[in-house]
Amino acid sequence: MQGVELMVFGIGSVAVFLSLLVVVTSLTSRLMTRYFPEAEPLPVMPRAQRPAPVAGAEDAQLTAVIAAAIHRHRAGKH
Amino acid sequence: MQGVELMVFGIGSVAVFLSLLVVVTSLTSRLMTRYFPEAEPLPVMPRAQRPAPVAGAEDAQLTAVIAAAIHRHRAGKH
Amino acid sequence: MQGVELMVFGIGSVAVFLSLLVVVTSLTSRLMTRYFPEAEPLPVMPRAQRPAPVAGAEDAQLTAVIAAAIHRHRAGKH
Amino acid sequence: MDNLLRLWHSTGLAQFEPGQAFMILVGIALLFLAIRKGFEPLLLVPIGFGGIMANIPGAGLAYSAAENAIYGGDPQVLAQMATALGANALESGKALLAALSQAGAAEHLTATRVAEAAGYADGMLHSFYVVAIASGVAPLVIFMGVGAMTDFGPLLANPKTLFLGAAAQFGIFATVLGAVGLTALGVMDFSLADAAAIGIIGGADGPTAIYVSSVLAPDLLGPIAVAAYSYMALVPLIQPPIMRALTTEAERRIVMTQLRVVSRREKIVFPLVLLILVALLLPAAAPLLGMFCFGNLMKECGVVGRLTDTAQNALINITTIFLGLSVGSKLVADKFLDINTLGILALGIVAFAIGTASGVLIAKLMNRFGSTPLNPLIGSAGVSAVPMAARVSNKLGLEADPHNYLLMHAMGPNVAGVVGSAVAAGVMISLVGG
Amino acid sequence: MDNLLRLWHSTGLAQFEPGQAFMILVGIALLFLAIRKGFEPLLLVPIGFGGIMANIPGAGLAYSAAENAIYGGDPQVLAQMATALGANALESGKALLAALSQAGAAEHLTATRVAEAAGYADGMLHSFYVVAIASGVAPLVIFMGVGAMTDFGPLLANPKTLFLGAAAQFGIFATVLGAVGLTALGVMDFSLADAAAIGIIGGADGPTAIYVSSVLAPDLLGPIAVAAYSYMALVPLIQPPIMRALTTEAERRIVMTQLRVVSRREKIVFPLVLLILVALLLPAAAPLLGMFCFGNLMKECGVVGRLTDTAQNALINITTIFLGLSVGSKLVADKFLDINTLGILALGIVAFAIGTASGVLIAKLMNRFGSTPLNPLIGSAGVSAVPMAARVSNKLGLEADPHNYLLMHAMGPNVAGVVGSAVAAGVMISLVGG
Amino acid sequence: MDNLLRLWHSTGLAQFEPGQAFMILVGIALLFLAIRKGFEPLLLVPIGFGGIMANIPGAGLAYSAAENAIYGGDPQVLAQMATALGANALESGKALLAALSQAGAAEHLTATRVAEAAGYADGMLHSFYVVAIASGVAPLVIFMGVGAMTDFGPLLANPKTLFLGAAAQFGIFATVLGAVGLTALGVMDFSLADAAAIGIIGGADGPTAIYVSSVLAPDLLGPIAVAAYSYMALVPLIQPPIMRALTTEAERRIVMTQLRVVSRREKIVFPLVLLILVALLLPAAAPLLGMFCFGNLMKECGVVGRLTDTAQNALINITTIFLGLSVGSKLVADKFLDINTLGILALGIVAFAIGTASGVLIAKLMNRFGSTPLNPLIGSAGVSAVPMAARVSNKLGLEADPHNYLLMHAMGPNVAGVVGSAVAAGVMISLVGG
Ligand code: NA
Ligand code: NA
Ligand code: NA
Repeated sequence: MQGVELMVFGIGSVAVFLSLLVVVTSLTSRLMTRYFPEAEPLPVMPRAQRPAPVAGAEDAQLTAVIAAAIHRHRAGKH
Repeated sequence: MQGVELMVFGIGSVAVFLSLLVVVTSLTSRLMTRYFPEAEPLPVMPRAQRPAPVAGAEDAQLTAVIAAAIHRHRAGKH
Repeated sequence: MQGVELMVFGIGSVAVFLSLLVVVTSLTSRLMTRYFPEAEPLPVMPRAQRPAPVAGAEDAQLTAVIAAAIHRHRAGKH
Repeated sequence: MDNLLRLWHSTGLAQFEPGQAFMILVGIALLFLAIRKGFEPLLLVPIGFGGIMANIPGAGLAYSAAENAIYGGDPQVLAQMATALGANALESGKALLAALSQAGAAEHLTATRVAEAAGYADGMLHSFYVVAIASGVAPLVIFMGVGAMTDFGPLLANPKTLFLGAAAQFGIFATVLGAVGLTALGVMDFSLADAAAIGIIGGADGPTAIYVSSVLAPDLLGPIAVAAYSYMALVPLIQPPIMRALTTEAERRIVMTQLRVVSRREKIVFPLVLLILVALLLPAAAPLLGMFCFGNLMKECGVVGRLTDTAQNALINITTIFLGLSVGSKLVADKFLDINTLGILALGIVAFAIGTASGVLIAKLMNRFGSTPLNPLIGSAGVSAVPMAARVSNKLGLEADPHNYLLMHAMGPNVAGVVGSAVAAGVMISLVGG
Repeated sequence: MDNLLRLWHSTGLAQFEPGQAFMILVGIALLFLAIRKGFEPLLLVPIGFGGIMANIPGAGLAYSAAENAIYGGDPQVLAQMATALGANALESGKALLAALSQAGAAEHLTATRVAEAAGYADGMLHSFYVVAIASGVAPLVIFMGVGAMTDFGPLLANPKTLFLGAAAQFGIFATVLGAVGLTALGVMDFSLADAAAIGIIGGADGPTAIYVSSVLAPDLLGPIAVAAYSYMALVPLIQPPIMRALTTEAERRIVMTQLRVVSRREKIVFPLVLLILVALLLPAAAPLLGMFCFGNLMKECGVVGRLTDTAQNALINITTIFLGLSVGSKLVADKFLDINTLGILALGIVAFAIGTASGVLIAKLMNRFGSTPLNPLIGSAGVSAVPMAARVSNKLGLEADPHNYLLMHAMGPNVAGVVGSAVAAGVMISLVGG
Repeated sequence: MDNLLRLWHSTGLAQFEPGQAFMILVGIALLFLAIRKGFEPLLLVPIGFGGIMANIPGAGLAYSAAENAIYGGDPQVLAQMATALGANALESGKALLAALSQAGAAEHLTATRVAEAAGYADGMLHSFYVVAIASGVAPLVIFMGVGAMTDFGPLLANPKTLFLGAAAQFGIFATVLGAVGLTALGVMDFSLADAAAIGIIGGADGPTAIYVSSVLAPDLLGPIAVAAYSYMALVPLIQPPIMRALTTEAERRIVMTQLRVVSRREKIVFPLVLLILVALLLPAAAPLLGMFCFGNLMKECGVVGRLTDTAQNALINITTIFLGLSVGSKLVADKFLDINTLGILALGIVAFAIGTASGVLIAKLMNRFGSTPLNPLIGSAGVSAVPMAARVSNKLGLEADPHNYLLMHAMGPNVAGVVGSAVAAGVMISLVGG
């Protein structure tokens, strides 16, 4: 296969593929907005997925850091 | 070795192992509470273990973020 | 090569290398402070390098966490 | 025209087989369950997606270079592969694949070199599988991370709950018997090693199941992992009816005495005690329980916070991504779609149910003959599936008495179940794999 | 005295060659551009530093054990290597290196064993290259991370912008033609596979360019990667003149209608739709687009936040470090300093310019014949180079009318350009590599 | 009954050997020191735990597949292994192990295939060792992370402190002489390469010591690493008496002039200057110092914050975990329990003491003949052990004069010591390893 053919088939394939993607995406979007409107809320990742045993420790540490930062902030250093 | 034997020896081994673990754990706990009560505090990981050279930068950034957040928070946007 | 030679050549090489480094470093520092004083500010990494799409979500979450922490902080638990 | 044909033949449409289409639907179903129903999403999203990628026709992502060469079907290459495998040069692709899977190490290497010389390469998912699972490393690293997230406090406060963790492993061994029985009856066709790997589904512990089946039955790894994670996600549906059937209202209302405080030092010493017991009695469980204890010691010792944090986050997350995709590679149609897969799914749920029942029954027994009251509902938590099973115990306790919080009491048997199934895994490997 | 001589011969000064000195300067120049000028520093800092390390004389960091043995020059070892490679024992080092690069897998292995027995080892950067790039894994992992950072919202709100992502890939294929033409004219010497790999520079997408050239033209990987990242950094300089030349003031002022809100579900379904289309039509693009879609699905599904976070941060950062150093290993003087490198740099910028122009021209066409107004400035964003190209579109829009914010509109073609060049990569691999 | 016996024989109790029990105690002792005494816990926790796991009888976690096959003791397999190794089929396990460790690459491969065909596999810790240390990659990645945490400001403000970093390396070379001497006297049995690797303990730099011994003396890696990290932890005990003995009260009170501010640019240029000096003079140090400078440049250049953050955290932590476990694998009884280990421990502390003394003495010399005052206490910081040694200098300074803060002044020689021992490592490898 030589250069010209590669160019023709190449850009052709890209165009065909992305055109199909336009069609399919538009169709999917239309179908979804009509038949599956976003009514039921999706399950959001529960906080529990983060390592539960350390969560307490982290919170405490974060609070301490924040408290210190607020203190410094109020003290007018920044 | 066939199925029945595998079952008998298998569940037997698991039971023996975990029973021993019950015994040893109970013993250890009793020994520790009696002879090594938690008097001396354990060395806690010093903050210095985190990369010291960047700590300052991080703190400053964190403080800035927090200050901004407090500001937004007070501005009543949330 | 035997022990004594290894010691002599070894410590010699280290000394020569580090002495050269002293000379070159001193020279570079002098050249830089004379000819390239720190006038133009260096480009600082733009925030955009962090994944832009999630930045909003992170900010919101951080603000929420901080607001909660402040609340707890004020409530006098710490 | 010739080029258009070539392009067409390289598309998936021209190569699609019904099995692949079906498995892509299975992958989408797993994603749906994970995303919409919240079924163990951390594993089922990568597994489901990996399953879809594995079944893309013509891409060969789940195959080794040698397999891809055989599927490629070039007659010349096939003849060379046949020679390398010591097979008849005229044999079909299917026969060559069989020859390949039974070839010794040396023939396999030669065949791989022939394939590579012909321009074929290992598929992406196959490479992930080799590095993450065939080496055994990914389940072990995940177990280290799980150890670094586990709090043995409730177990140490009440060590007898270890018996519940042992009882719930009965499901594992009963299922082995079932698998052997089905084979004896001619319904399925499982070797003893296969049966052992299938039984571990009843351990309700993903990394343990993957580790054991990577050692004892790599061909069944796909369905075993999918079954293990699916049933773990289904714990809130599978367990309650069994628990209700085996307990009386009065038993479910039993209030347990509050747990004592466990000192930092006891928590530091426990992983070492467990490790030494493993060293003395069950070396075959050393990799799994060793890494688990290592993670736990890092967490409890309090002086390597950097490492604990990484083990709990970056490292376990990276490993989970590649473990999931690697398991997905075993969902490739011509390996997954098999009557045995149905058998594995059926046996797996039986193992779960038996494990749950055994845990509850032994808890009843301990309550009857023990000195302190013990609510039988926490027995079901012994199957592990941390922390879902403990939450189920808690929920049923609250149903019976709105003030009876069992969560902390159920965490004891729950982490005992993790240890128990790792012990069971070691026993299996040492009895069957030796 | 003997020892002093030995020490002296082991220094770099005694072994320096002009090419190495020049390449170290090139490495320093890349670092300067990255640090002072902000040219894609995340990649160019590791590439530049890796390039300097690769050219340290005598260290052989970028060479394999076998290459290091040949450069070592011990006559006995050379003779053994020659035998292993089936070459004449009296041949020069250069001839042996050529024999090594053309040796089959078996001879290569034998030669490597000879080198290792003689005490030579793979250089550090060479090892990184083998693990990160030759295996194909690093660009794929980076693509997964990019997927996990990509928001397809603007594209889904206006799917027609996908046409702009397609149009901008014309630069890729035009450049292939250019490379083939230069070879036909005798100016350069590129095979068709080389030409295809060079063209991908026009895709303005680093990992895609590295992936394709690791498959089709590993020898050209160094200049191709450097060109791709350099020109991506130069987007704000390269694109504006072309955009201004091809559009009228009135066109640049066109205000586009606000984008509709895209629902969470559409965003979840899109990566699956794209993956299935790839499965049906273009299996050769499955690794790249599969990992990209996987990253995006993890982000959008919202139930695997831990994994998304790791894919966006720790994992992509680790991979970027080793990918950069590995690319740097290809900047070793005797592989990089070649007339072909100049050709690659020249063709790369032509590819960029043609891609930009095609995007703008097709956007003009779509504006003329479409029902909704479309500002041609967003066409140039179709080359990808996310998010730089979209910012350029926005900037030129604001120049023409201070109230015309095009950023969100340009993000559609911009991410379409990423998909488009991955599709083009798949087409290339399936047409040329098969 | 038969099964019970089989179970019993598979337990650790039936296979325990005294050496293993002793090494498990050593592992526990290391954990105790790390956790209770705070001895370099980031490394000693993984090393200690790895040491315990390595000595679990029957688990073979620290052995290769071939070693496990020999320890397995099946007569048929032993005979096959003997054939593969070209040894007498009737030889004992011990003789076969010796034959294995001296086998060429080809025989080793054949023996490994025999072992794998008989169902033996590499132990988990052995696999970690191969990937992390034998490849050389883990110490280099850690060195990159250390570079990304190092601030060369104090050194650049007072470059003469580099002489102190050079002086403290005298301990390394004096110890080499000691090791050679002990061998000449017949007390120990170290080759020149062994002696060089042992000397590096005096460099007080863990990754450098591991890197050098993985290149020059892999068999001694266990004791060398344990000695290096233990003595680094003991710096506050080892150094003060030497420092007090060699300095007068007046000298300890010397107040040093405040350090000038070092500009950002000087800090960016320094790693490049160092790298180029390495390129010109000492290519053998290029991997270690190259990665170190790369990490430092990433930190100082300020434009790749993502990568710096990962190099300082996730990446170095992951690597530390596996490096520690891998070092632990070298604590397996039959390799560690050797008279040479005692020699290594003794020589290591001598190296430390000589390095400390040399640093202090050269500092005294520089104070005497230099123009600016220099407190000799900062000389001991030249052994590296960052930042412990600098803190010791500071502490002794404050003891002599409560207002004399030496910390920042001591950081100069301290980081110079890191560079110095990496240079010494390069010299060793180029003189001995060539
Ligand atoms: Na379990
Ligand atoms: Na593109
Ligand atoms: Na040092």
